[in-house]
Amino acid sequence: MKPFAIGERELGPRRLAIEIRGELDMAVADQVKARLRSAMAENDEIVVVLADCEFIDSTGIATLLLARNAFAERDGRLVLCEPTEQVQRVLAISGLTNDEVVFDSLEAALSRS
Amino acid sequence: MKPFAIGERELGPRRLAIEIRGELDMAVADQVKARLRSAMAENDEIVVVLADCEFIDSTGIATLLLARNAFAERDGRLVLCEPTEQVQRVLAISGLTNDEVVFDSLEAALSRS
Amino acid sequence: MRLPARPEAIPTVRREVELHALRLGISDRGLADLKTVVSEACTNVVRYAYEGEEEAGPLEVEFTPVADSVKVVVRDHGCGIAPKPDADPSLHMGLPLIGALSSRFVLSSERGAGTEVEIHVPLAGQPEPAWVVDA
Amino acid sequence: MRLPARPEAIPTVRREVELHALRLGISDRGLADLKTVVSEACTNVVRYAYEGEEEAGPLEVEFTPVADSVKVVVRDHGCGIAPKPDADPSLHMGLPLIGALSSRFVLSSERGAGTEVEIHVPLAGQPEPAWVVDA
Ligand SMILES: Nc1ncnc2c1ncn2[C@@H]1O[C@H](COP(=O)(O)OP(=O)(O)O)[C@@H](O)[C@H]1O
Ligand SMILES: Nc1ncnc2c1ncn2[C@@H]1O[C@H](COP(=O)(O)OP(=O)(O)O)[C@@H](O)[C@H]1O
Repeated sequence: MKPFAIGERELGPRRLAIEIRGELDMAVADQVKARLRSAMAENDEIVVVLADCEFIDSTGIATLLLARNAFAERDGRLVLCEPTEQVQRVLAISGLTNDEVVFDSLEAALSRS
Repeated sequence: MKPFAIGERELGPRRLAIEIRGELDMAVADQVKARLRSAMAENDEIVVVLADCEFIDSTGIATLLLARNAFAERDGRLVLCEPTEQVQRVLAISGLTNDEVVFDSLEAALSRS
Repeated sequence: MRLPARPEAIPTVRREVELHALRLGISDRGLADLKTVVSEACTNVVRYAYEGEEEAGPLEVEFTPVADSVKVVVRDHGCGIAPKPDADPSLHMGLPLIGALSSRFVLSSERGAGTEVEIHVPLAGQPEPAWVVDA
Repeated sequence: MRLPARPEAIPTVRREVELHALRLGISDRGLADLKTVVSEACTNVVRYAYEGEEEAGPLEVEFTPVADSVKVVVRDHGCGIAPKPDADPSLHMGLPLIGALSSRFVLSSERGAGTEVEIHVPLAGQPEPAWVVDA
């Protein structure tokens, strides 16, 4: 199990990748929320990279989607990419994968923007 | 038990009272939705009078509140008044009575506009 | 009682349950609560249980007096509790209202086989929950 | 297992349940499903069961192997299932996910006394539901 961590990587002007490592649940949701909030203040596009996110539950998904909705209201774009198997499964069962929200790769996420 | 019916009463220019009689549930939700939609097209303020609404469930409440939200987006105002005991109880338990949504009387509903 | 799970079944079940409960001398509040929880449980069956199937499957309802309460069982042979991403928007108040207006309830869901909810409503009705009294 | 119902209890319970399940030779998918349903049930206890109380009450978890499945019971002694108008916004996916990722579950709620959910997860994990396969 990877310990929880949030990484950031600039992708270009006002474009940021946020990498979630470990497990995204209620125990860390406030940290993620705060980090997304400050990232949203300084960017127009955010890609949340989930390649090292080993676990998510509905609270974790809600944290990402509520940020996405708030960002969209001021024309920001937040998408997810590279979900691990458990994350992909929970997103699919929740009916959240046919939206323009989840992408296989960072490239795919960016090319749609 | 009163049979289901929807009545209308003009309260002034672009101001309408809609009276719900009988039981508001999934069996009649589409009728109510359609009636509210056309009323919303022709008014700026709608008061839904529930004095003769003997029963409501969460589907009935959702029908009214979703119309209210859609109307609010184009600056319309939809409020409820004169809930019967069962309606008041369900609204209260759902946490919907402290909003500026439900009023004891038609006069109170209008005086707040 | 066994009816096709269609919207018009919901008031029919409420009516039937009301007749039974009145014979037991239920209070006004108890009756209001009973009708509300029955309506919520039946609506879930109509709305969710057979989603995507060509024909509406059965909605089954049983009514049993138990001491100072009535027990109502609402059952379907549908998909079991599952996410319904394509359903109409709802307030998500169905089960919470059933919980608030009953003394206890038991929900059993079997994947692909159906859902059953057993609800106990006191003839006297539930007291108001604290957050309503406070308001 | 009995812990105070606070957010940090949720990963602790997942970890503990994972250790038990691995000893039973659970599949990767079964383990993922098990962790998800346990996380949803525990989150509900942390978020809702003791809302408005000064101190977090207990979160109780039991784990039992049953044939080709594991049975997990998550219990609280809180308010019982009820509307939570002041709660943070949620996706309302907790129970639906529990239903989709288990073979069956039973939820028992007693007003003012608490909630218990008993969840059965096959060691092999659930197949994908039809609407995911179709997509
Ligand atoms: N009889 C059923 N069959 C299948 N799924 C159900 C059934 N009842 C409830 N559900 C699922 O459980 C969720 C929660 O139920 P409830 O709180 O009553 O919902 P709502 O108020 O959103 O209709 C529903 O949104 C639906 O996904
Ligand atoms: N342990 C519990 N104690 C009290 N209320 C609960 C509990 N679990 C669930 N609830 C209530 O039941 C509702 C439905 O549960 P769930 O589908 O898991 O919800 P959500 O995904 O919205 O958190 C919750 O919104 C809450 O009102």
